[in-house]
Amino acid sequence: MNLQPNSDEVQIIDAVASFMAEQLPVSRYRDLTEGAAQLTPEEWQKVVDLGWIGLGLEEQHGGLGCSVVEEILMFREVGRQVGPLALLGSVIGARVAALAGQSELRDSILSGKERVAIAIPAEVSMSAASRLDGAIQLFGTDSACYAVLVDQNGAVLFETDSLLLSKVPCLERHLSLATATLKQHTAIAYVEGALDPVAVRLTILASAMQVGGAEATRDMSVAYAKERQQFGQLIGSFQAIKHICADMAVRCEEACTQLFYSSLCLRDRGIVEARREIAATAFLAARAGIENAAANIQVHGGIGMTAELAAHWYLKRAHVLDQVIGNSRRQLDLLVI
Amino acid sequence: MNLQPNSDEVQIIDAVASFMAEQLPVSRYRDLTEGAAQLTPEEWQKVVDLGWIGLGLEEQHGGLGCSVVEEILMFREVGRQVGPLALLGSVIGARVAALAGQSELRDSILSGKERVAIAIPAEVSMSAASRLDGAIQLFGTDSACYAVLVDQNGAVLFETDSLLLSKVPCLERHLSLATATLKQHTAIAYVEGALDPVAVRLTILASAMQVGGAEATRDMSVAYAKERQQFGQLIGSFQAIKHICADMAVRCEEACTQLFYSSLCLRDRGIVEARREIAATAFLAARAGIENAAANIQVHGGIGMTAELAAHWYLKRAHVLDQVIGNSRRQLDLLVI
Amino acid sequence: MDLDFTQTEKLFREQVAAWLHENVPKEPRPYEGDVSRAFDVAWQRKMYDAGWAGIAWPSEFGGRGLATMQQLIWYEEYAKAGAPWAGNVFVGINLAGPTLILEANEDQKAFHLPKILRGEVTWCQGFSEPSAGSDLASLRTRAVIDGDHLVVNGQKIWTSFGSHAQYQMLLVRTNPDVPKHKGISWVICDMSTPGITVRPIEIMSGGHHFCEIFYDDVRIPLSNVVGKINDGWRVTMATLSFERGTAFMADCIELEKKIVELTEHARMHSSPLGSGKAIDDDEIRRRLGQVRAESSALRSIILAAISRNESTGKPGPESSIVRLHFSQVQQRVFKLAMDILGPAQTIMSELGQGWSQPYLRSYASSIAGGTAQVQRNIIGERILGLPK
Amino acid sequence: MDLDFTQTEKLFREQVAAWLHENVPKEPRPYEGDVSRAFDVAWQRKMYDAGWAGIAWPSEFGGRGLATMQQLIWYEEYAKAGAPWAGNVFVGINLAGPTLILEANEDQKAFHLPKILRGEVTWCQGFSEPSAGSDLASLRTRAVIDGDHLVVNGQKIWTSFGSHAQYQMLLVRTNPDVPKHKGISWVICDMSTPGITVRPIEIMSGGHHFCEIFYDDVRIPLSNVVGKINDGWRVTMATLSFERGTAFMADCIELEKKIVELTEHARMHSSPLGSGKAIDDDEIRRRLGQVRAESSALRSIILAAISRNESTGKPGPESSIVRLHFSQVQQRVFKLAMDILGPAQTIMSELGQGWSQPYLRSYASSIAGGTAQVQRNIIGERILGLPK
Repeated sequence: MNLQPNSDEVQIIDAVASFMAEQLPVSRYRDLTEGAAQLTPEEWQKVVDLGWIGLGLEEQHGGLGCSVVEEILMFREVGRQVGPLALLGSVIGARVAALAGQSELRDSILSGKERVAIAIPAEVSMSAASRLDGAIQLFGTDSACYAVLVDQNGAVLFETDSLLLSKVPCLERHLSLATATLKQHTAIAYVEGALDPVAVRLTILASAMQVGGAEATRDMSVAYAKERQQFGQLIGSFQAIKHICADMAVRCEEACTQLFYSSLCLRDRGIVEARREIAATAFLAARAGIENAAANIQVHGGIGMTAELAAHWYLKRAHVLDQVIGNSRRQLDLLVI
Repeated sequence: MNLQPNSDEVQIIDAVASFMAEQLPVSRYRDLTEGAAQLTPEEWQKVVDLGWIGLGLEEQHGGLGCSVVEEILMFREVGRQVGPLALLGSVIGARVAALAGQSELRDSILSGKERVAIAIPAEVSMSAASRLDGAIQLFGTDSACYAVLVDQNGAVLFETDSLLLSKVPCLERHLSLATATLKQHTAIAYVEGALDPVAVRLTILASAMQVGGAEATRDMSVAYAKERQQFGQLIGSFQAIKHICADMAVRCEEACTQLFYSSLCLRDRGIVEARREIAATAFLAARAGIENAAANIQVHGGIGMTAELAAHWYLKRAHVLDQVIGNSRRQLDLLVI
Repeated sequence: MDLDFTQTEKLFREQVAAWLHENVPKEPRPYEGDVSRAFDVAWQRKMYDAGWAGIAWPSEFGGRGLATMQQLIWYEEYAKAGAPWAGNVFVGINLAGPTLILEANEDQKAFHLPKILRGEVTWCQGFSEPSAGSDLASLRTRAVIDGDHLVVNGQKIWTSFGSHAQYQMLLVRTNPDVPKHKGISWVICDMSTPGITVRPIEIMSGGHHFCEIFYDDVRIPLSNVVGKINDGWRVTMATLSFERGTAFMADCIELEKKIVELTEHARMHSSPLGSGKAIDDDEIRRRLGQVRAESSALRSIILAAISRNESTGKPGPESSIVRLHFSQVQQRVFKLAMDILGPAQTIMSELGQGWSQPYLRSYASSIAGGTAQVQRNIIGERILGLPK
Repeated sequence: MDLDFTQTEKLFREQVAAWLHENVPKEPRPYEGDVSRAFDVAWQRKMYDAGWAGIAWPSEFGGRGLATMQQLIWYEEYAKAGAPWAGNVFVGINLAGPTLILEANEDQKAFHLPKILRGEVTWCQGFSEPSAGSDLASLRTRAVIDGDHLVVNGQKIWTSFGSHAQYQMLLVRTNPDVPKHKGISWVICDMSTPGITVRPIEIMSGGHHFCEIFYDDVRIPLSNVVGKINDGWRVTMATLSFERGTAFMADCIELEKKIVELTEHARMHSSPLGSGKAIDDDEIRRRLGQVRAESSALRSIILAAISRNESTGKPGPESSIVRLHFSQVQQRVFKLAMDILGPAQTIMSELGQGWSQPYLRSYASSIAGGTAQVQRNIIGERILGLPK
């Protein structure tokens, strides 16, 4: 029993972390004009070339054959830099295509040719089925012709080009967002919930991004508290700031260790035993993501509320991720029933 | 428009405060052995002699004819010393007897001859009616032959000597508590909710006690923070302690000003306009009562959790008062619907 | 204690309500930019012409010379009528004007006060600096006396509407060799003076009304110093004590309206946390009730503060309680709104509209004008008397 | 990372579970007093005789000499089997014993360790003082060398089971003229020595296991000093690092059981906040889910801390995270229980039983062993590296 990453795992962490820090750091958002896309085609190609889309997919499906454990370690580092949501859409999309036997589409996604938007029901009544009805919201439609919609009942992959998309501004300015209404829309690929729990995978990967974000904002606050002076002292010496940072650290420890534990459960003990653990992860990770992002803004004071500092991207992303998994607080019911 | 007590009101405040501080200070509980009653007959007589039971009752009913405003000012000071709950029972009991035309019983209560226990439903299903059914809890049965039960539907006064009372230990060790089951038990006096809102009166008076408690614990914490040294400094200079005290002060200000405002509403604008304001008071006062009591224990550290310091009596009383009014959080619905 | 208004006050309320009912602009206030300034000054001029500007200002400067209670009534009715936020004229009317009335000399008052009241000029605040933050008195913008002028060099930040203002209340360090509170002066700065550069700052909720201002050998006549030279900290304390004041009542009523609107929204829309309408969710409904209770208390707290001020004659440190409470309730309301919106929370609403943009905006309320941490220090030290 | 246990560990777990299943006392542990001590030492002796005492202690002193992982497995199975709290023997087994193993001389070890393990003696802690509180190192209890003895005068407080212990780990100031951390010694105090007075303190939840202890010219042989004289602070740090440790896993599993029990209660009883069962209330149900999630995380945090300790060899400041988290979750669970109980919350439950008494008891968990404020200081300074 060991909850410390081993050397192989550390290697993945380091590789993803250094690529993200060098190529896709959160600071890049500052220089993007309003309405610019999250990623250029060149940036996307770099991500694709690293093989991240297929990292956790079985080799027989064209993936690298790693497990969910490696996948959460990757997404945690991606989340630390508010990395591309398109990666999450494509990772889940490729999995749905693979499981539904759509190998051509799967390969297009793995090769980066097709990107996959993430769709969520705009009202809670909708549910995944082979024919879809209802209002949806889609994240990342600017360069995607496919979208994936996931819930407890299953996961569907469908084409978006026949849809009437209404673009709306997203909380994250560089993330394209559209609403659409589906009427008996045919799914290209449909995976029932019981076959492979795509919902669980989406939940834990999004949670990993939340954990990365929570850790990044903790680190930003701590670094600032060690350099910013007020009233002739480093602000980190004031308990009002120190204790905010301590609480951020506790939320990280809570969410991160539970993320590790639940991913190991999923890998080694199966979905039945892992389901509750992942529900706990989802709640704690979203709480850490949102509350640490908020605390980080407060620690930075005035500069924290500007668009110039990266702090707000973490807050916005934390809200988006929470909706991507259909609201982490709904998972609390799974822990009681 | 003025939310500062005028000189007549200050006189009431001072009179009650000084009697309580001299005759019935919270410190007296320390010396009472387990199982001792909250009040001796002599102490009760002193309270009766001051005319407090009839303070807010109309003169035609044998009261002093003051309004609910004077009554909340009195109960705030009583609450500041965790004063006798029997006073609340008798004030409400006298009102029910008066409104139901039971003038003899009313006079016995006003004269202190009969004390009135406060009954609450042990399960929420019960409701006030002229014949009572269901399980109840009674506070202060040790010297009372009557009990009053109040809810939205009305208020009833009934005899307790024919009941099979099961004594149970109360959170407040010196407060007698019993459970009983009523079977078509006949009320001696029944006042419908619409006639005179006894429930509203009970709610605001209990809230006044909560406010007094919240202010007392704030003051205890502030005083301790100014005298206790740790790490070579007064603990009040640590932000961790200072900010707890500041939050206590905010909760007091919130609850107390709303208590004043809502009592003025009830006096001058009537029940319809006051109802929502009193619901807000109930919630805020209970929150201040419970959270300040808890914070006060934390500020005092080890000594705060002993039975020797008065801190715990405030916490216990805050819980009891919250149940006496049927749970302040239920009042939140009144603010939405 | 009483909630009664005098006959005069009641009459005043009726007049205010009637006038506002007729005259409140029908079109929404533009959120920012030149158009918003034009809108704000036009509306100010309209109020001035009808005799509603400067209700508590002395009549010799064009005010009405009435009591705080009337001003409170004005703000209550103002918010109830849905009248627009003061925006560009706020600093002149609520901070600069009152400070000048108390501290300026006759020439300064005669020149500036009427212009402010008529909406001819707008003012901005030049207090905060990047390195000072909550520790306002540690400001570093230097002013050196050169003949009958001050020569100013330095930088200010968080200046609302700085791009559009004609004048600024500017704090400068005129003596660096004494303790920090003793070498500060409060000066009137004409924003068109050469050497001033204004750079708008974008904030996380969108919008650019905050600015950074750079001073490069900016020459300000010594006659623009308000109070004495190096006595600026005392003047500043007066300015800060006016911040919001009775105007808080308008914010409070605004917030109550938002809560009612949110409650209606919850009544009409599905719960993002389960089945049924949002309002049927026990947790959501109670949180709506809680913010409702807290906003009621906010009103009571403001009324109590005004009652206290009436007897003592000036605002006390209790304003920190109002400020802290307001920021907490406001942030809770908008956080609740995000939870009620569910998926739609990811859509950015227009500036000043809807819920998600104001939600982001609400993060400023525990930072701007002194962080929540600083407010708690003030409450602890100045109200409760705890050691520094 | 993995959750696997080795074959040896699995076998060990089976043996532990089987033995506990057969041997855990059927009768409940008496909450306090002589009867509780008798119960605790009998149960300790039973474990000792079966070879389960001192799983990670060196075999030369009667332990099993096994790894931390086995000790963790023991505590997991111990809690699952509903085995009783260690009570009177806790300090000896979990604090005094491990400290002596690390720091004591051979004579001290040979004399004390077997007695502790066999349950022949119980120990108590003499660290805290009334005026020291969270600032442990400022302790004032004086010890002066007189021949081959120390003569102790002073007072200790918050000594659990002080009335029933034979020995005490006692911190005394042996040099008042040096900085506070450098003049402290860690000594073994025989509680039957003349001059010692023990006064039980009643706490708010009832129960008297905390004591005040007064020392009036108490003579302790110099041979009872553990480590060197004036080197007690270093020894103390070792002692404190053992506090709880793997035993936290038992507390964690206990807490999980309470949450399950509370959930069942909520399923069976009416909601005190509305109609229907308590569990059907959206807010109550989510709060149950929340504490469930948090207690799961508590287990994960403990496992991660143990993994870290295994590689570094000793507990780090991360134990402050475990401690702070545990106290928060525990207090939330019991506060939720009070809310679910509704009217019945006003009935005081028996010592250690039900909900209201443990609710009151839970207030101690953010105070005892370092307040939540001190834990946050440690996390901020020693884990995050923030300035003092």
